[in-house]
Amino acid sequence: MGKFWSIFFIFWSIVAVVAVAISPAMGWWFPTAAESPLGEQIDDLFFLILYITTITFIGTQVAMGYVLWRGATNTDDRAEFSHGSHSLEVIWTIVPAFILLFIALYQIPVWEQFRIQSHFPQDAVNSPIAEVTARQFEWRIRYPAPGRVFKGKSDIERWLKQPEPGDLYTVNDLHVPSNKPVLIHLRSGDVQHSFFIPDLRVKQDAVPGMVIPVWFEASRSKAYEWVCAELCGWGHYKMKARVVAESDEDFKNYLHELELEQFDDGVPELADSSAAGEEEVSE
Amino acid sequence: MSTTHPTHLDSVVGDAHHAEHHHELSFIKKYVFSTDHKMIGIQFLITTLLMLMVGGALALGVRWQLAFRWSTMPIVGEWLFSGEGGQISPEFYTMLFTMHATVMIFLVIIPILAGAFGNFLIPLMIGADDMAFPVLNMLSYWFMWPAILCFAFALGLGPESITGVIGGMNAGSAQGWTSYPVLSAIAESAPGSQMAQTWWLLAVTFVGFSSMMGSINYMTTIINMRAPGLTLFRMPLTIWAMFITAILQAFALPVLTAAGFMLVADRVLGTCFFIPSGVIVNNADPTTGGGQPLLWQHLFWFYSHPAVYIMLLPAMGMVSDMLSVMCRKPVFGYKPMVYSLAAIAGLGFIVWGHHMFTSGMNPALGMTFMISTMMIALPSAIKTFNWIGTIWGGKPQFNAVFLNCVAFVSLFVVGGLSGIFMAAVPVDIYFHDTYFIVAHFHYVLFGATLFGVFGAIQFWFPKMFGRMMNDTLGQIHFVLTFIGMNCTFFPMHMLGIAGMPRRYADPYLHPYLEHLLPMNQFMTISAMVMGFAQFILLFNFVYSIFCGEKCGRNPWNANTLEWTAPSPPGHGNFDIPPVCYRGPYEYSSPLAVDKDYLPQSEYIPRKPGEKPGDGQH
Amino acid sequence: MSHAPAASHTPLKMGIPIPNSKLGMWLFLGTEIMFFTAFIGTYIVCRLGSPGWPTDTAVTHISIIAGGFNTFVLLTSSFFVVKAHEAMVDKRFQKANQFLWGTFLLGFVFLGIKSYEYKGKWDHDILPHHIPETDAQAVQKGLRLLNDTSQAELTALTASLDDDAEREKPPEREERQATVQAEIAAQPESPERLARLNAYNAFSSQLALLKDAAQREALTLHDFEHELETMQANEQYGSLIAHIHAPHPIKYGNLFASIYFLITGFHAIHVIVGLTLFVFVLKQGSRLNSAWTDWVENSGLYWHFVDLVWIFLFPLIYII
Amino acid sequence: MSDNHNSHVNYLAVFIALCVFTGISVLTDLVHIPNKAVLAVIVLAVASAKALCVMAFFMHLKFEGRWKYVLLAPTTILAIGLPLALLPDVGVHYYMIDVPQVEAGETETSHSSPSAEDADKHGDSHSSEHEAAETHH
Ligand code: HEA
Ligand code: HEA
Ligand code: CUA
Ligand SMILES: [Cu+2]
Repeated sequence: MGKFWSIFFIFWSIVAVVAVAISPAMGWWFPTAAESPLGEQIDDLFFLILYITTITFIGTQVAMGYVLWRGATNTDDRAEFSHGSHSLEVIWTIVPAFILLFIALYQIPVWEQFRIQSHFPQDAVNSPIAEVTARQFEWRIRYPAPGRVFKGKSDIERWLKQPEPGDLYTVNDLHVPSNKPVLIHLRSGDVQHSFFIPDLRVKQDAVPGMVIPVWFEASRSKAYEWVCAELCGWGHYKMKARVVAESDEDFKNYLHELELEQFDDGVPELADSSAAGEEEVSE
Repeated sequence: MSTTHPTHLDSVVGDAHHAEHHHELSFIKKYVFSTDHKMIGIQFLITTLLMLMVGGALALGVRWQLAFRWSTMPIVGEWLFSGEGGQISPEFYTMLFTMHATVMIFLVIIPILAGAFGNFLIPLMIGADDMAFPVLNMLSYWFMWPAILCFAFALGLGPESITGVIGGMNAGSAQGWTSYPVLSAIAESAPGSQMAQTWWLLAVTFVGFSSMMGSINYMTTIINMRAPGLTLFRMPLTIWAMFITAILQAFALPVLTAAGFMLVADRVLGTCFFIPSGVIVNNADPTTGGGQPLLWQHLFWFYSHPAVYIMLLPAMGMVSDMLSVMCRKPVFGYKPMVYSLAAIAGLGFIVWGHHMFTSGMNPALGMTFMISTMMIALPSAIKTFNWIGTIWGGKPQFNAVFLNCVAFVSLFVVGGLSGIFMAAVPVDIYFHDTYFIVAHFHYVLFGATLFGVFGAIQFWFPKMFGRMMNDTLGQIHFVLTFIGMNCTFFPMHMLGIAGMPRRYADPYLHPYLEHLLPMNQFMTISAMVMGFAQFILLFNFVYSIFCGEKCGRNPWNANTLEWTAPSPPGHGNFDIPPVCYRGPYEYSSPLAVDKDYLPQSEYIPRKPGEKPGDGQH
Repeated sequence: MSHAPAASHTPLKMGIPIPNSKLGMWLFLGTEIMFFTAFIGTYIVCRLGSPGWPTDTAVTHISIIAGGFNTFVLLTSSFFVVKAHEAMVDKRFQKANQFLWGTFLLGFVFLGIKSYEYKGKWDHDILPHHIPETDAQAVQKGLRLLNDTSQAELTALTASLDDDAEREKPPEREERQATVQAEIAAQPESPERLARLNAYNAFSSQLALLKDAAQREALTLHDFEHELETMQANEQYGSLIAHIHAPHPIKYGNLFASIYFLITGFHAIHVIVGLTLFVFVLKQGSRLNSAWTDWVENSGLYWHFVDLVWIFLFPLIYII
Repeated sequence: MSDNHNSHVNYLAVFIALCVFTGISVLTDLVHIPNKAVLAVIVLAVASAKALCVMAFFMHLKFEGRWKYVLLAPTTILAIGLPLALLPDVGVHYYMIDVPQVEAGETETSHSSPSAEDADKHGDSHSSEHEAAETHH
């Protein structure tokens, strides 16, 4: 029986490794390879850790299988009488310590880029694309009026505190220019939500009472799926939205169309204050 | 003074009446409001096993929806949702996983480890006649019941007029077991945020009181009531683990209790600790306040991260003991094992922020938490390698106890290694709140802890009831559970990598997740197999209480003190007060001549000319 | 590790040389420290994170004198406990009994002063969820107060009607008002009641104007104060609303009140628990004997801890 | 047990010391120290001294064995560590926070009683003077 069980335990770990190995081919893997520079770094880090942990996993399981097998075939009278080994303890403390310390230090730059504000791409910081407010169960988007130029940090803060005439509003459909870092300001109108775009590997909780800047860069022009990743009530699963990354030109056109739509029927004096106001005569 | 222990007593069965004579206790005193730690331990064990069924049934509800979304649940569906035509509702789904986790964590894992095994084993293994505070001990069990009642109310059971939960189970508590405000603080935010959430918080407070009383009792008992000669470094690892767990509880739990009071106050007294101002939830009036939701997350995880180790350390200790007995070999590296337990506990206090990497916490703080989280893998590594070292060169008996222990180690490694991915902050940006997390914690909680518990039940059952559990049934239960568990939870890693968020009633609404439906169906079927397997455990347990093979004092030929007491021990535990002469793991010692073990209480007179100290560690 | 036979070396009792009960109490106090750490830590960080925290005692109605005196009361009671324990050890049980009574009574003095302070807060409506934090909220609250007064007056007027049937209040306010009007007008024999009704009518029409202005957002807090002053000076109905003060917005007032009541409330609960522990000893009266020494010591430890918490609460809440 | 030592303690002296400390705390309030930080340091130092007195003498810790360090050291570390760890997130704000009452105070004339204003570093002095003038017209 002992031999059977040794093989049983070895077998399960082989199945596990095989399952992971075939997963990409079976479609049980990342939805796509990361489509943002930061995401690529995250993926690299993921694979690095995957290799390290796979080796550790195989190592421990093989060791386990081996000692089990030896135990099952042990014909000695008695088990070995040993209370341990000091040098082994030292080895298996120091080796993992180095590996872990390495992983810990190696990842710091990626985290810095993603979250430390002084490492954010400054262009994106100076001209935020939009303010995104999560609500049960939708994402409300507010773009600054087309042509609105932010004069420094305090101007941005003013814009965040007070809606301005000329701001453009939509729901569940965020358009951003592709191939350059963009920054949104994330807030929540009611409970906690989380801004998650799987293909871009970005995720940031929207916390009531806080305005959190999030930057990302889409390296392809396409519509990305955008979901909510923090439990926000019964409709949590259906906060379905999309982020459309498109060329600069398309983005401009999009904003323009949005503007037309929004100021189409009335309140001309509001539209006046926006730079592109005069074009409305075409209607 | 009786020094050598009468091992021939092994053949004497059921000599418990020795102590029973002077205490003819009434039925109520003996089986219900008992102050005897063994009875309390068994009460805890049976209660938690029942709760395991409840938690498992809720889990199967979760799995049902994920595999066969919005379709009528078998058996219970018609009855639960007569209104919706038997169909599950999203509110109900959120309630399901919330209560599943709550029941599993607060009513199963924590009380089964500390309450059941802690209670039963501590006095026996340290050679004491009972706990330091038996009445407190009894109260700690009976505080579970108000908690269970409140959880039932939180689930939406119970008459509306009493509970105030309008809407039955669709209005059951549904904030996730983490209960993040503002969702959990403002009644308008979800159906489950109304009265049910207040009951939930109350229940957690009751569980907290129960654990608190237990932990103070355990600490006092272990510090002050050890048998003569049982120095700290002669204590079995189970006792060390229980001790350190109790310390974790004592320091971490009050913070959760305090935070729970604050949240209750926010809900019913109009305070605003966690509620910022100007929030308009579901068309309610804007809030007035100035509090911060992140504060709850910090306070909650300050408890709940140590709590995950509270849910693991005792199992680690028990597995170390069981492996040593089953392999007939001393634990490899006893002291490193003790120090790593302590290190896990110590580090466990400074890593809580790893649950908040994407929460909008200060990134510098996040970095600190990342480094400490990485470091906590170290003591775990030491333990893992020492377990393997313990098996190495042993003569293992491949019975159900041993298999469960090996599964513990094997699966703990998987769960631990997936923790490393999430400890890396950038990777956690992607993995946070996806099924990768769900995979991680089911591997550590189910794969490690529960397998440890299954082993421990099988191992100490003879001491509890004087009869052995059936080993064949045990092995069948083991295989089914092991396969079912891996088939259910291993694919969750892939779901996580595919970006499937957790707590989703219907993930397939999103095109990028549609193709994962078949895999989820496979997992659900595996979960059912695993659930079915638990009936074998149940049957084995009940059957063996009445019809198991009778056993003597020391059926496993083990060293620790509890095996010198009668099976089951009478009131006051030991007929011969034990004295301890050595550490607990002297298996296959050359000093033991006619047997391969050397009980802690067995005195070996020194042969002339022998150096002092040989063998009597 | 001990190598020799038990007879010579093995100690009979392992562990530390204090009784279980005392060890348990100390461990319990360790958990209590963490409990209050969560509260006090919350207070400190919220305070630091909220610029403009209310500190002015005129706004918060915190009385340093009351707090200082309470500190003194608790210190004295702690001193009495320790003397009581000393007396217990010396087997002077009567003495111990007296000291314990001292402690017990001082505990009540503490609670008395505390409730006096609470009352002060209550009277000024410094309660969580009651405090306006912006001008607009202050106006809203002022209007609410006026409205409440108007309602109460209407109810009183209804009650003053002697006809039982009329006293049953119709559901709608307007209807009720109409009934009362008609009823009183039909009773010219009681002129003071008629005057009261007229006053009420004048008041409620003025109030309606104010509400209307607030609805149009044309009522600043300053205007409101002014209006209130004028109304209070009105001889017809001024006395009705004389007791109303214009509410002031207090930035972070709600968080302040939340924390104040939570922390001091839980401290007070601990005081009550401590007093309960003493009741068991005091019940012994002249039967007090050395069996109770441990009890006195342990409940004393608990009491000192309660004192200790207050020692930190006093500067944190009252002074800083 | 340690009781034999206790009889040497002059509890009255300790008590008087504690009262004096309390007096100092109250005094610091009366003399109006303008700098809040200095005030906080002083009164907290006094409080810690008082706490030490109570623990050492009233709670007899001075006479207990080494276990007191084993118990109290970790407790103290955790008790200080928890607020410290909360500080970077709740005590200071790395991201902009959205606090209507403060914003309202900045745009409208905040009306709190004048003496509250000096404690309120963020209220701007212009508006408070302006408003004080208005209320007294
Ligand atoms: C028993 C319970 C238990 C245990 C023991 C652990 C152990 C660990 N956990 Fe886990 N965790 C949970 C229960 C547990 N966890 C739960 C319930 C949640 C989710 C809560 C929720 O959100 O609902 C969670 C969530 C969670 C998160 C948050 C994820 C998120 O929400 O974004 C993180 C992030 O760092 C994490 C990390 C770790 C780490 C690093 C360990 C380490 O302690 C693991 C260490 C062990 C090993 C690493 C394996 C053995 C070591 C070797 C074989 C040596 C060699 C290894 C290397 C060189 C790499 N856990
Ligand atoms: C100790 C803890 C523990 C244990 C043992 C389990 C056990 C199981 N868990 Fe759970 N789980 C958690 C702790 C645990 N879980 C936590 C903390 C969460 C997070 C919740 C949150 O997000 O807030 C979670 C969440 C969670 C989810 C994610 C839900 C979501 O995010 O949407 C899922 C999904 O599959 C799941 C499944 C299961 C399954 C199939 C089991 C199985 O292993 C259960 C098998 C056992 C049985 C089945 C018991 C035997 C039952 C019987 C013998 C009776 C049978 C009765 C009938 C058939 C009616 N769990
Ligand atoms: Cu929004 Cu989940
Ligand atoms: Cu954790």
